[in-house]
Amino acid sequence: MIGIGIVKGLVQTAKNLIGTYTDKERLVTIEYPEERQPLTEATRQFPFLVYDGDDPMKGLRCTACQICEKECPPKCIYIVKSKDKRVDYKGQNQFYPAIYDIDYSVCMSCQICVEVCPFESIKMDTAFELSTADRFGGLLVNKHQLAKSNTHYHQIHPTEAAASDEAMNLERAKAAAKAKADVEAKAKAAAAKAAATPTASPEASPELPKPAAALPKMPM
Amino acid sequence: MTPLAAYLLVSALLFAIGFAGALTRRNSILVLVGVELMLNAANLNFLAFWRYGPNPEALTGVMFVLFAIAVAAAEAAVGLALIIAIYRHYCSSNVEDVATMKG
Amino acid sequence: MNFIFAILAGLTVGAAFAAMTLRNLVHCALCLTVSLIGLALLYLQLGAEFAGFVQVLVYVGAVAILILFAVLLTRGGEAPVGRITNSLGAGLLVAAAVFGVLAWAIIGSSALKALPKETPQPALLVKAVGDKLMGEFVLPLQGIALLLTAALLGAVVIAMREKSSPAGVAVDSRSATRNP
Amino acid sequence: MASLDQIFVTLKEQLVQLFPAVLQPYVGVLLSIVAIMAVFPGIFALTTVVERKLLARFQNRPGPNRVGIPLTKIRLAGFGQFAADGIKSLTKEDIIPRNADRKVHFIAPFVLVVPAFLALSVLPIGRNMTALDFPETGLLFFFAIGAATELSVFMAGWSSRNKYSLLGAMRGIAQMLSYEIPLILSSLTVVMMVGSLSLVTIVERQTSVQWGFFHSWHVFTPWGFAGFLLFLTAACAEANRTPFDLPEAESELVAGYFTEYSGFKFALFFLGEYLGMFAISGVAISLFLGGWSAPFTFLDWVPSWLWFFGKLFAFILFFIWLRGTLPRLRVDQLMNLAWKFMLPMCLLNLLVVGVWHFTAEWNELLRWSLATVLLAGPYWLFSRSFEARFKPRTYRYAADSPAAPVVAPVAPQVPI
Amino acid sequence: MKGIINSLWLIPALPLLAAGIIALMKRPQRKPAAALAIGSMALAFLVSCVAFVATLQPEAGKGAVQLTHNFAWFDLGGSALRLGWLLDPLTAGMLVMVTFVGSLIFIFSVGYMDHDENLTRFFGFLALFAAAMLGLLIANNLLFLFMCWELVGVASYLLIGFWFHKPSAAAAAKKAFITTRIGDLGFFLGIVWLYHETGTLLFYDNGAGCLEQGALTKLVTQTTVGGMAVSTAISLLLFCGAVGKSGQLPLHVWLPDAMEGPTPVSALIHAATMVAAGVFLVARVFPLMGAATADLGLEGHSPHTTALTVVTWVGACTAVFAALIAVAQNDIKRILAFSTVSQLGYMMLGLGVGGPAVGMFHLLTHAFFKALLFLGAGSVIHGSHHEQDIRRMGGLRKLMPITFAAYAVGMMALAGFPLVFSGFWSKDEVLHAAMIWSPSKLPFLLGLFGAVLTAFYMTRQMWFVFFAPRAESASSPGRAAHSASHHEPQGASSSPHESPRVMTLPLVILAVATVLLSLFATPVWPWFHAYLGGQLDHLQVGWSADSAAGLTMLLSVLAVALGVSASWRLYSRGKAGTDAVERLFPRLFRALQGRLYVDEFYAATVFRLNAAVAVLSDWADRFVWSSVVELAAWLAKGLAWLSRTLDESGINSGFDAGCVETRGAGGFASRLQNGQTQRYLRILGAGVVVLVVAIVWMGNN
Repeated sequence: MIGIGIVKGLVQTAKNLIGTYTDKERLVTIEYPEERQPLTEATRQFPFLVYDGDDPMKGLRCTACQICEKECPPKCIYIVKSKDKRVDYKGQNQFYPAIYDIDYSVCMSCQICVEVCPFESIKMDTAFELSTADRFGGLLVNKHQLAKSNTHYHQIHPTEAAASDEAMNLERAKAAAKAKADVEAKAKAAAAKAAATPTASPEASPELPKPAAALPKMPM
Repeated sequence: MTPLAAYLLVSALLFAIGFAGALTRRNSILVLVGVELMLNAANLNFLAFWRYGPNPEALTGVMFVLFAIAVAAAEAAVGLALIIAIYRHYCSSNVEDVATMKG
Repeated sequence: MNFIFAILAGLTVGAAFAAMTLRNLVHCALCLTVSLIGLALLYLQLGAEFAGFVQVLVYVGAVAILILFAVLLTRGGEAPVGRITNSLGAGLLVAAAVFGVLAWAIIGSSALKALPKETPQPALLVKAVGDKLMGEFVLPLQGIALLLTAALLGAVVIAMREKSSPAGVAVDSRSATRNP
Repeated sequence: MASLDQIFVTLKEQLVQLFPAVLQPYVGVLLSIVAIMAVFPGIFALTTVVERKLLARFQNRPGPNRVGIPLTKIRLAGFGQFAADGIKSLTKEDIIPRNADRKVHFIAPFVLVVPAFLALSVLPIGRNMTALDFPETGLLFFFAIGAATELSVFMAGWSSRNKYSLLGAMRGIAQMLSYEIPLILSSLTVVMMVGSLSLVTIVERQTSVQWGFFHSWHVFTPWGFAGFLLFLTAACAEANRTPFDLPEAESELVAGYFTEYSGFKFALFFLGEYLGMFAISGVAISLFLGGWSAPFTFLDWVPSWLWFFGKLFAFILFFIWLRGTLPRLRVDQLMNLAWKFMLPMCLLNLLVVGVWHFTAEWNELLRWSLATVLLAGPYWLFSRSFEARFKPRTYRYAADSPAAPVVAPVAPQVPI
Repeated sequence: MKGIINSLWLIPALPLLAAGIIALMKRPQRKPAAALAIGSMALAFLVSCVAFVATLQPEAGKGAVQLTHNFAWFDLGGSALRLGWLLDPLTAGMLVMVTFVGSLIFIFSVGYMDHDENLTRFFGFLALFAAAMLGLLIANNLLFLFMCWELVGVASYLLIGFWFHKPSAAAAAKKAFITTRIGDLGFFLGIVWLYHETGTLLFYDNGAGCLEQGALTKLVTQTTVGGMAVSTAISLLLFCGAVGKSGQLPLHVWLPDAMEGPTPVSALIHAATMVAAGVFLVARVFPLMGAATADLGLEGHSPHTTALTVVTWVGACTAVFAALIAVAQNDIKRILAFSTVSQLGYMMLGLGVGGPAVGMFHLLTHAFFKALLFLGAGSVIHGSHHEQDIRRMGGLRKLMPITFAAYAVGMMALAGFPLVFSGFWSKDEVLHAAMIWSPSKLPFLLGLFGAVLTAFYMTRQMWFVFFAPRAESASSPGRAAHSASHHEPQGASSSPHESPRVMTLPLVILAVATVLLSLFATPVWPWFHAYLGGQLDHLQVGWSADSAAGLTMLLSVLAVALGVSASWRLYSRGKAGTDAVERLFPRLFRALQGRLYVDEFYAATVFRLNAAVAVLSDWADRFVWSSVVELAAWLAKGLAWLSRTLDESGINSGFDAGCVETRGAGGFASRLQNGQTQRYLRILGAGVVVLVVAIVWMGNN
């Protein structure tokens, strides 16, 4: 019969109406600026650059290899390589970004840059309140704005950051071992030179780091 | 107090305007609009004569107007249906184009 | 000559004139509506409240909308290009002659002059209208009911889309009319 | 308490007395106009906020609760919203589409708002409080004025040169024309019983005392109850309120016929729609719910206008409630409801009123049961056959083709 | 008891209400619909019985009971349109018959239409049909009677075309509707004329009705064209309606075709309702028909007025004509249909020669046994899986014993087997009245011949259906198509079987009633005459008829014996597969089988005429009207040509100009009619101007 369903529906909504006053649990909305939902660890918004140490510009892990720039689907990353080199965390001499810009208004948060970065240098941030009065310039961020410390990274994604650190430590250890081996090899070579036998080559190959093992295990 | 003649003149003017429209416009809908105006002019006449006539209690004029309005509504419905049917057939609502029945 | 009457008459006649002269059909229909509202107000001036409101209800609420629908259904929404009138001179002449003759008859009528200039406002009671409709005018009322039903059915039948009428037929008949 | 009841009437008289005798009638009219133009838009402003808040509550949300007094921390539970909205719409850019018919586009909102005010003016909002009393034709005036709504909708939709607008307008006109018939037919029942078209008379007739303690509102009779429900449904459709909001249908037609309006003209459309809703609610109150009269005789001391506005608010709340509950109908369902269910029921109700009238001297119980059976039986039959039309749509071609397995294309029915 | 008149409206209202409720029901609600229809009919039967009892006690010295209840239907300003109910023996007898037979047919339908998916609709239509017929019976107003009459027509249209998916059924429905409309045109003209002459359409209204002394005297005394009395003319017009409805001679063609409907419908149409309406109409307006002399009473023998003479002759001719055709038909229902036409002819003959009592008694008895026969035929058809051709039946006597017994009773009643069958007495009475009819003896002889034929063809049918050796035709293609079209499961047992009890019970009841009814109008105890005439109080048991009656009885017994024995001899010796009569008179048989080519005759005359008129008007339109203007132009042209030759032969070159002008005038005249509405309107406007000027001018002077 027409009408019964309507009455049932009306009763249901009336329950909602009264329920929201008597039972605050019913209200699904959070009063946002005052109350906030704790962000989950999996939250990802836009990329940022990680630096170690205290000085953002000096500790920047980025080596301006430009892989992220090439891989970025919407092409929102712009990198200019520096002319000079400096020592990175592995102790190797690397370029660093003279300019590193990301246009947040174009970025689609796909996280591909993070996936491809071999240097654990670019990560996803959780900040989402990016509103600005200037919709062209305001969302174009440079490397000073992008640089965030490793501590920040640990705060927002603790598990992932730990894994990242571990991987880097491994790299560093390998680099150190390699350096040590190099030194030893040099010493040996010097000794071999002295002995005049070319036996150094088979020992050099296992020292190359395996790329698969080098990549950090992402927690996601 | 407006004299009866004023109403009658307005009615005549309205009639003439409707008539002129019905005579000269090419679109058949506007011919119908002209006819509606003429009908309404007649209605105004009826009411004016009812109001100023010798026997307003008889309500004859009002009755006539009410019936005329009902008939006009029917006429408009059928007329417009005809126009739409003609438009479907001839792809035109121009009165000149519908002359198949000419002698 | 009363001031309000002059305004209403001007509105009615002016709108009617616009309805018959404007180029865009929708504007014409809207002007017709204004003219009909003006007429309804004139009815109120005459003391026929009931007739006036019925006029608004039927004409503005139904007939005007019907005309607008018909305009849109016949693709009359855009202003037509080219000639909008047809033998303008002759038509205007005849219409003017009709008006002239009517006006002459009205002004020259001796019977009208014999009527009293001032009559009391007759009380138009709705109850009286109802009594008349159900008593003296019951047969016309039923006739009107029949007529309206017939008109309704007729309008539906006429305007119903013809099934499977090939497009060629319409084109043919049209070209046939063009070449007498 | 008669003084409180008549306080506005006396106030007006006092004010009018201050003017010279020549001007007095005009001043009286002007005062009424000012009162109407102040009170109802005020209610409108309040309603916009209340509607948003209540709708939110019906959906387990808190609703707007921020805007209060500017530059302070006072929030007023969000009731400052209407001022903010008003200022926003008044200061917004008034955009007219390039191809639009400028004149018609300009006039359309006024054609909606002015008749809405006129329609409000015939309502008896209290004892001796009617701005425009047509002793013979009040209700007819209301319906005649209502015809302008359709015109305005058409003008707005057509002049915008936007297919959504035109579609919305066509839907709107079709809907209003269809539902005007049940609307008028269901109010005719009251006219038949009272024998007058004047809303004032109709309300006064309902103030007579029945069974010692309550006023004989029409809704407390079988035909009145049925007529009230029919009127309510038709009124919902006439006011384009939610189960029947197809002309606006945000999810399909953007905003229907006023898609191309912005700023002040949009606000006018908004205002007009709400005023129309108030007017039609007011008529429903006057026809069926006893107008300004109290439900029980022992509540007569409450001022009459308070009753009227209380009932009006109840109506507004009910409309909001409906909007928070029911989903929108399909066009074919809408038309089926009007022509195949409401029209027969209205005609039947007219018959029942006739029966009621001619069985005045019967035993009350017999008369009641006769009328109830006459209404409820066909209602039951009609709605049984009618429900089939509201079943989930089956797709003929999908079902016919042997290749495609027949899958019910409709989601399982979720209890509301 | 007399108060029944105020609730007489219940009788048609009950089935009408049932029809209305059934109309709202859905297709699967079969049982409630059937129960509602049958229940309403049974209730109507009860009320009818009460009404019947009310008419049994005439007030002393006043003749038959005649109760009326008149009321104003609606006011037309000054005058009012008045309707009313009438209860007199004629109505009461018919009411009881219709409701009784109708109830039985309804019950039968439950079984017969069991397989049809539209049973609900069927019962709705049946109830409507019955309601219309009952309304017709109780009407005290010719207009109300006419309205119900038309409603009967509508309902019959719906029912005959019930299986509208069959083209033949749809065509038959249309044919029935249109053919009866032709008669109704005359009927309606008669009504209008009657109203014009008397100012009332009420039959009895305390002396002011149109069938009462005052009006009749007025009608009789006035004459119209050819010296015919107005009453005669009106009577003949009214009789037109009866001819159409009762399938009399020129308009009988629809009745056999109406067999396309379901068999219960045929039973209802042929027995109780539709065709009886025509006979009832004649009986109802009998005072008008017989109004020629000052003696307007019902007693004694019928007055010999022109109208009644026409009725007599039409009836007699129809009786023989249809009986002849029936001899050669092979469809079981069609034979019965033609026998109905024939029997209706007898009723008309009876009305014409003997007055209402004679005709109505035959109507009543016929209603019972014809319903019995039709239902029996339905049972046969149902039992033999929708086989209707009698040549493919045979031997059903053993297979369907109850049906056989009932059918035999009906057949003997129809054929007029003596003494215990009602048909014998009623037909005998008709023949008796015809025999003593003074103007001519020919109707009597025709009737007697018809009786022979009736016995002949009924025996033929009985033989073919029940006695003949069973023809093996299970695999005939026609039958397969039939059974497929009626949703019969193909693998069902193909041998005929007895029908279910819901179908045989009505048969038995009707058979018993057929026999019992013979008690009511024997010459020994002519109760029915007395009842109709309102003389129950001095009814005596005893031989009340004159000596001619004995002769008539003897003759009719002889006729029956002749018919039966001839038929039996011919057919029982004949070979299977062919018809005995066909072998004897092949050409005649074929003509009869073709129903004497009346349909073809109509096709050749009426339809042709119609087409010819259409062609003629088309021609006139094309060549006369549209060329009038052209003719003017041609005329002008001819003048021009004349003047040119004159000009050439003469000298006047200035004449040229005149010629051109004349041609121009012709062209102008033809150009006037150019299809441009606005130009016509302009001329109209100019005309208005001239008119107004003229009027004002004349008014001022």
